[in-house]
Amino acid sequence: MSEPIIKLDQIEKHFGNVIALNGVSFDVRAGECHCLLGDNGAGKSTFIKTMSGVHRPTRGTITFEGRPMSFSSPRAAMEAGIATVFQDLAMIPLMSVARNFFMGREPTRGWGLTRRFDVEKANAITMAEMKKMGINLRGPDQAVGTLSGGERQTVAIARAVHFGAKVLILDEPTSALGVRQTANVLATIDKVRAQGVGVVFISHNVRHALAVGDRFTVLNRGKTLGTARRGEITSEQLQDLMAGGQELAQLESTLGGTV
Amino acid sequence: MSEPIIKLDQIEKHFGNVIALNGVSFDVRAGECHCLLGDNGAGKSTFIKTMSGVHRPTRGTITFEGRPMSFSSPRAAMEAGIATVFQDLAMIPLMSVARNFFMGREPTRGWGLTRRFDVEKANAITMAEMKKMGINLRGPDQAVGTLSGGERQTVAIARAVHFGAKVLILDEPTSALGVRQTANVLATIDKVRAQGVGVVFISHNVRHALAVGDRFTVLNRGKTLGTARRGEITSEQLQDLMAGGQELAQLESTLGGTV
Amino acid sequence: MTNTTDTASVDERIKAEPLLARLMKRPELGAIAGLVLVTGFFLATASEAMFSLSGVLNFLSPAAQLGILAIAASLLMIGGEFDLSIGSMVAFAGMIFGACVVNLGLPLILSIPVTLAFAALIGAANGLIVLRTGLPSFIVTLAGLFMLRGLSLVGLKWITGGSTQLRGIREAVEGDLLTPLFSGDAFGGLFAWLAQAGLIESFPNGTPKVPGIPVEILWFVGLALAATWVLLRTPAGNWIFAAGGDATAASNSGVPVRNVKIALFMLTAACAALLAVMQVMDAGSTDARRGFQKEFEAIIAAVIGGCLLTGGYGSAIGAFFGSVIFGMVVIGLTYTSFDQDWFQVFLGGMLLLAVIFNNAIRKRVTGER
Amino acid sequence: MTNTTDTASVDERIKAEPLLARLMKRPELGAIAGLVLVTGFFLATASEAMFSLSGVLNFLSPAAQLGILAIAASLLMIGGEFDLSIGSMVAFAGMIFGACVVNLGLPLILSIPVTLAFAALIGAANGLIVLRTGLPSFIVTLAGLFMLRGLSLVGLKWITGGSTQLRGIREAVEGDLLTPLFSGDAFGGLFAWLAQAGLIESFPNGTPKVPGIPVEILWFVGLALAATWVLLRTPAGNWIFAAGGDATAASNSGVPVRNVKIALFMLTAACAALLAVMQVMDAGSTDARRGFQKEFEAIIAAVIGGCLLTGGYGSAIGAFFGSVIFGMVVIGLTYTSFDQDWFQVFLGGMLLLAVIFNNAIRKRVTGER
Amino acid sequence: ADIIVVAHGQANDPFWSVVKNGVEKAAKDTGANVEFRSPETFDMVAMSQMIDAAANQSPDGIVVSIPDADALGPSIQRAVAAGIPVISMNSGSDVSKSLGALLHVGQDEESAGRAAGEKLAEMGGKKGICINQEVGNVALDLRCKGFAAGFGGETSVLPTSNDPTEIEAKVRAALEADPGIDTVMALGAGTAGEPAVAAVKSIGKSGAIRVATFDLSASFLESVKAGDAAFAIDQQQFLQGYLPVAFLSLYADYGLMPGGNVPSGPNLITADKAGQVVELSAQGIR
Ligand SMILES: Nc1ncnc2c1ncn2[C@@H]1O[C@H](COP(=O)(O)OP(=O)(O)OP(=O)(O)O)[C@@H](O)[C@H]1O
Ligand SMILES: Nc1ncnc2c1ncn2[C@@H]1O[C@H](COP(=O)(O)OP(=O)(O)OP(=O)(O)O)[C@@H](O)[C@H]1O
Ligand SMILES: [Mg+2]
Ligand SMILES: [Mg+2]
Repeated sequence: MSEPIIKLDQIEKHFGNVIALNGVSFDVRAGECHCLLGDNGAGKSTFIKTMSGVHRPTRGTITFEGRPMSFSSPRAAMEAGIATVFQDLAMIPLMSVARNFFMGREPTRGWGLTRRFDVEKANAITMAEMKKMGINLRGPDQAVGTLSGGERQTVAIARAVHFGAKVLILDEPTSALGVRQTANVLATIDKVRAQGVGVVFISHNVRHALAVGDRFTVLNRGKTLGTARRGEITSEQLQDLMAGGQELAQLESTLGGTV
Repeated sequence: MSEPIIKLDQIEKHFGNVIALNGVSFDVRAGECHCLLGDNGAGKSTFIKTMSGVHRPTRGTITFEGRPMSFSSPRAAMEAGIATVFQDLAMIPLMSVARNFFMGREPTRGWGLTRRFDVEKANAITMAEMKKMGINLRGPDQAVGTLSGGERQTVAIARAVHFGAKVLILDEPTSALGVRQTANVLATIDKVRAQGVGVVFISHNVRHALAVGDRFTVLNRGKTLGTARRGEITSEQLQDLMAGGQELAQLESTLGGTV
Repeated sequence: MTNTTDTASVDERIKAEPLLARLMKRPELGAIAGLVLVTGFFLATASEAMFSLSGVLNFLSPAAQLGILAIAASLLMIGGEFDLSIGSMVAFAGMIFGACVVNLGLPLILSIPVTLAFAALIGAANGLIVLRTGLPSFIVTLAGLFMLRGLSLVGLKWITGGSTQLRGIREAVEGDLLTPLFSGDAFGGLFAWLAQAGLIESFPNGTPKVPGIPVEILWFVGLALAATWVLLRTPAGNWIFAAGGDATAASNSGVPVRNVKIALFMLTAACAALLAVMQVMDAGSTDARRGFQKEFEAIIAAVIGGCLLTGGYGSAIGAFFGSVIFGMVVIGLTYTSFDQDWFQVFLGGMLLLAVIFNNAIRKRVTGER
Repeated sequence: MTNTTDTASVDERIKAEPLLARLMKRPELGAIAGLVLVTGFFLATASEAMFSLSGVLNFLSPAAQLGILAIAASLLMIGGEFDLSIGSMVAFAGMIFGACVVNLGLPLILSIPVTLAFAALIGAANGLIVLRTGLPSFIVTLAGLFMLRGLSLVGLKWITGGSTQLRGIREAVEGDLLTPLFSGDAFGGLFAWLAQAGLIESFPNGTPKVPGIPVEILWFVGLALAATWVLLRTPAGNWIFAAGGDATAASNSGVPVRNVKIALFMLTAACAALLAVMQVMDAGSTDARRGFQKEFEAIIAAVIGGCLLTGGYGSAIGAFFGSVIFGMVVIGLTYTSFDQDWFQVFLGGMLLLAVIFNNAIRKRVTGER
Repeated sequence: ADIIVVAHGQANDPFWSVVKNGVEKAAKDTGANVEFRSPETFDMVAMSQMIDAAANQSPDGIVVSIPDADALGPSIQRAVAAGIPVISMNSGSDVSKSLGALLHVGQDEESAGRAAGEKLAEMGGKKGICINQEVGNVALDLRCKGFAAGFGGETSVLPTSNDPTEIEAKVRAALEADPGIDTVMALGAGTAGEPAVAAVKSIGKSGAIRVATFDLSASFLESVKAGDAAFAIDQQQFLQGYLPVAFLSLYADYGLMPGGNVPSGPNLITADKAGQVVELSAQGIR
């Protein structure tokens, strides 16, 4: 198999006296979708934040395209080709959808003093990308703060996909999405993977993970429980691992395998 | 069947020139779980916000326990016995978990001038309720802003369940939850329903809805598409309705019925 | 429910945390490092008269007066609002109070409640306008700043028949039973005894150099304790934090945000009036410039003490220490031999140092980055 | 992908919205209603000299001087920070500039860049301290307020050998090629011609009553246009909004938040220095109290113009209108027959009315609740 | 006649409120229509704009104070050029003529300071402080400068805010830090003079430390009477408000104008004179 685009080794992250990550190793290869799974509070979001330059790891090394790398800011990670959908979406509520979409990477027109933000282009692209995901926006200048939860999440995903170059990180991207939008996002992951992008996908939904994942890494209480390839593991085994290896039998019986 | 606890009739809600709800009727009876389903942006959150006193409807009537009612504030709705988990959770990031848990309904001790916030009791209850939901908090004084997404959502749910008196409204409560926590929340819904509480449950996950729902109302673009009872409708029909009645066949074929 | 093993008591994901770190994390105690720094500085540079009993009371007294405003302002700031009109309110309430005792000849038991009530009413009006219109409190109370200042001038001229100073208050309140509560020094007997016993300095004639503790210091300490109790140990305190942290979320969770905010505006105005009463009784007169820019200093003290301008975070004890730091720096330079032209440079520098020091120490101790 | 029917073009969930409502929703135009109100008020009450050509220029000139600060302050506020040191910076930069032209005898082509660079440097230092320590900019620039004011005093005394006023600047810059760009009136020839043709009023001796348009008004308008262009039509503008709206989210999305904020601090300080240059050249002198409380007025003007103190929202055009409203109210009273004693009451009342009116009109027109 | 007064002090400053009372009295006595204007803070730029605004209304006369001739000069000259008679008052006696003003009513700050300093030195002062509640205000700086020159002995400036509580604490601090100080010069009676007297009293040195102030306030005069303070310097600012308005109104009606400047002070008020001034001061006339 190909070399990993990004590889993280024995990452630790402490917040004051809280140990959020206690030695996690992980890598993504071009053209694969690597799922990161685990219980609430396992440290998934913290981990991908160190991957995308938000946190600096307390200990551990990051290798990007074979070279050791320490991203000084999310912008640096982005310029290296890592696009991320954060769990909190990283949107500015008071700004319009189009301005949020292109925040930090505005398309421009003209040269020198007349170089300007190409608003028409930004608006057109935003509307088109949103429609691809199954959301018909009323207009590109609606404030993000007045969007519904799912609409907002879709903006964040469409933005990351639009700019995603080498690695696309999605932290629970489908949590607030409707049926149709979820299907679109999963299809999109499938598509960008085929184009050679490495995808990191975090989800609590075993079915979503199994639908698109090539490898599955499970975190538990800040540590890796292990990595499995597609086909090596069943849905039930994965579910047990995600719940921290605890018994779900009792619940499953009352609710009839619905989870 | 019993009389509805709360009944909303032909609710309309406009934001400036945006029509978010265009005539929605809905009711909840004691001891039932009524699911509210629909595409992103259909107006579900806006609707339950009018139910819990956050928005005032532009048009339409609300009847609570047989009497016409217009809640002047969320506090008024709460005092009438409506507890809500909002999609944005309504938490204060800088405040501790226990303080958020009891925000607005603090337990007190002592009388007169020595009447005070019973911090020990608040802490103990918070830890216990969180553990019931499957989250072991490090401590009750951790700031909510530093919790993981799922931990935070669990606080909001545990709080609403703890105070839920007659109606419990849950706006996509399981979106950020892990496998185990989701199972706990569904089991909790089952339990409070058995105690005679009316539950309004919003979800994009057809399986979760079918697992606990007694009735299913589907919203689309600000209007009701119709209400069905449990057993009257199949999972596939419901899924089609939720996606706004659009064809999912194409997607389903590529992704193998994963949604 | 599921039977999770109880790992909460011994969580492997928590490092042991020393007591010092736990203490420094509290917003209440963040400002102590700055206080220590400033005290150390003056111990090293100032004439020793500064830290004699009378010297300490001398800088604590303006600090206390500022602190009475700053504590109220800090509660309001935690609740997410500003009140820029408190400085003008000092002048305005002073005028009302003066008119009550001098012109109407009312006893203190009536004059003081009338003054406080008047102020609270104006505070409530500020709050109502802010909540009704949804305008930022900055601009609404700024209008109050101008209007109350102007009304004090007009009112004083009207009352006195042309002067901007109203006098004769000391004579009017002399002998009133309540006077010792609001002016002069407390524990006079104790201090006289101590002086006789030679435990504190006294003048050649045997009266103690320090006749007692100025009452404003007692009010200041009392207010700080009460405000801290309310903030940390009552439901109202929880509501204040919530209202300031995120008004929408708080209101959605059932906090009566409007009432909380209006009550805070009333409290702030009433504290300004309380200060006015004390100042006027102490000085025996009031004029249209009293309290000039005090709103600003109160906010400074609250911010030094760790309040966030964005609301939802801070403490009354912080404002207490902030006031003491500010008072000490303002008065302290006079005790040193530095050229007084440098006063403002020094003031700015010391404030910045104190706050940076607070911050650095807290980060170092708690391991935040 | 799915084939959704294209309903975006005719969405049944959108009501038709009149042009007026669309316009009033823009933060740029929110302050117009207040301007109309204030203008109407003065048309009704003030001497008609106020709205003669010379009267209008007379109140526009202070408004322009304030506006140069307010526009920069509004950008900084949108970017989520404050600068309380700009008022003191006016005095400090004035001193630097005065020393350059009078004491060092430098020509304007050197003095002005030196002054601006000095100011920008201090601005950058402010920004760096804020970002490094994570302290609120309020407290950091407050320290700057005191320190720069104090340094101006010390510096002026040192330069002049004991006075707090530096004089002789008009003589020093007379004849410099750049002088007309920063002081005096523009379009003098045009106005002389208009006066001769009898189109505008002139003095008995034939010179026009209005010798031209004060250059600060041109700078003010130019700056407002440039700032609006930057905010609305460049990537940098988008970054400013993002940095102020939520610094973490912006930084996570790839906005270089630190650089944006430091640039804004530098811009604000440089604008203060620009104002200082113009004031000093106009007045021919500078003293240690120049620009006193201007930081405060600049923030007021920006807030009247619709900027939020919490950052992320506002406009430069709003600050433009805010400055005009503020300038008009302050000077306007001179043209009415109200007693000066009532000035502050009037000022506060007018500001409040203007802002409430803005707000009410916007809500009414856009149908917000 | 329409007359506009533009002054650099604020209406709520006790000193300037007396000037304003003088203006109002003159308006009443002469029947002139007078308006009093001043900027919000000591701000020369704003003041020059107010003079322009006044000139725009083409009144029958303008009264100005001139604390900074460079900054205000052009505006005054513009008004004079427009044919408006101008009288200066309070400050600016040296430049008044050259800017085209008809005459000046007032006291020279520096020489008043010198007079006070000389008097205090004569009373036995050796080491003094000058309390400046508005450092950078040129008029106040000049008073301290004059005081230093006249006093001869060792002097220093104590900068303060204009909050009486803070001034009291600072004066007390200064006196405790340096017991050698025997003279306190305050630049305003209500703001600084009264707290200085209180500070001296609180350290038990009433009488031993001489306190003097510029301008008057009733409470300070009572201290003078009681012997707790040395004297107050009265520049009779009521006249600075009254006379220019009266002159201009006569000038407008009959073309009458005195031939030279009118010195309104300084006038030292010591214990023997204090009694009779107290009442007038309480009414805002002195
Ligand atoms: N800034 C912080 N300070 C202290 N603790 C933190 C901080 N950020 C995260 N944590 C803690 O670290 C742990 C891991 O959090 P993280 O957000 O990575 O979990 P997660 O795996 O993404 O969970 P979820 O599935 O619920 O989103 C949590 O227990 C959380 O409380
Ligand atoms: N304050 C507002 N101003 C303008 N439009 C709004 C406002 N709030 C909501 N909307 C619009 O109303 C519609 C309904 O929003 P709502 O949040 O109720 O959707 P929802 O059904 O909860 O969607 P989701 O499943 O994504 O949470 C959305 O299209 C949204 O853009
Ligand atoms: Mg997470
Ligand atoms: Mg929703």
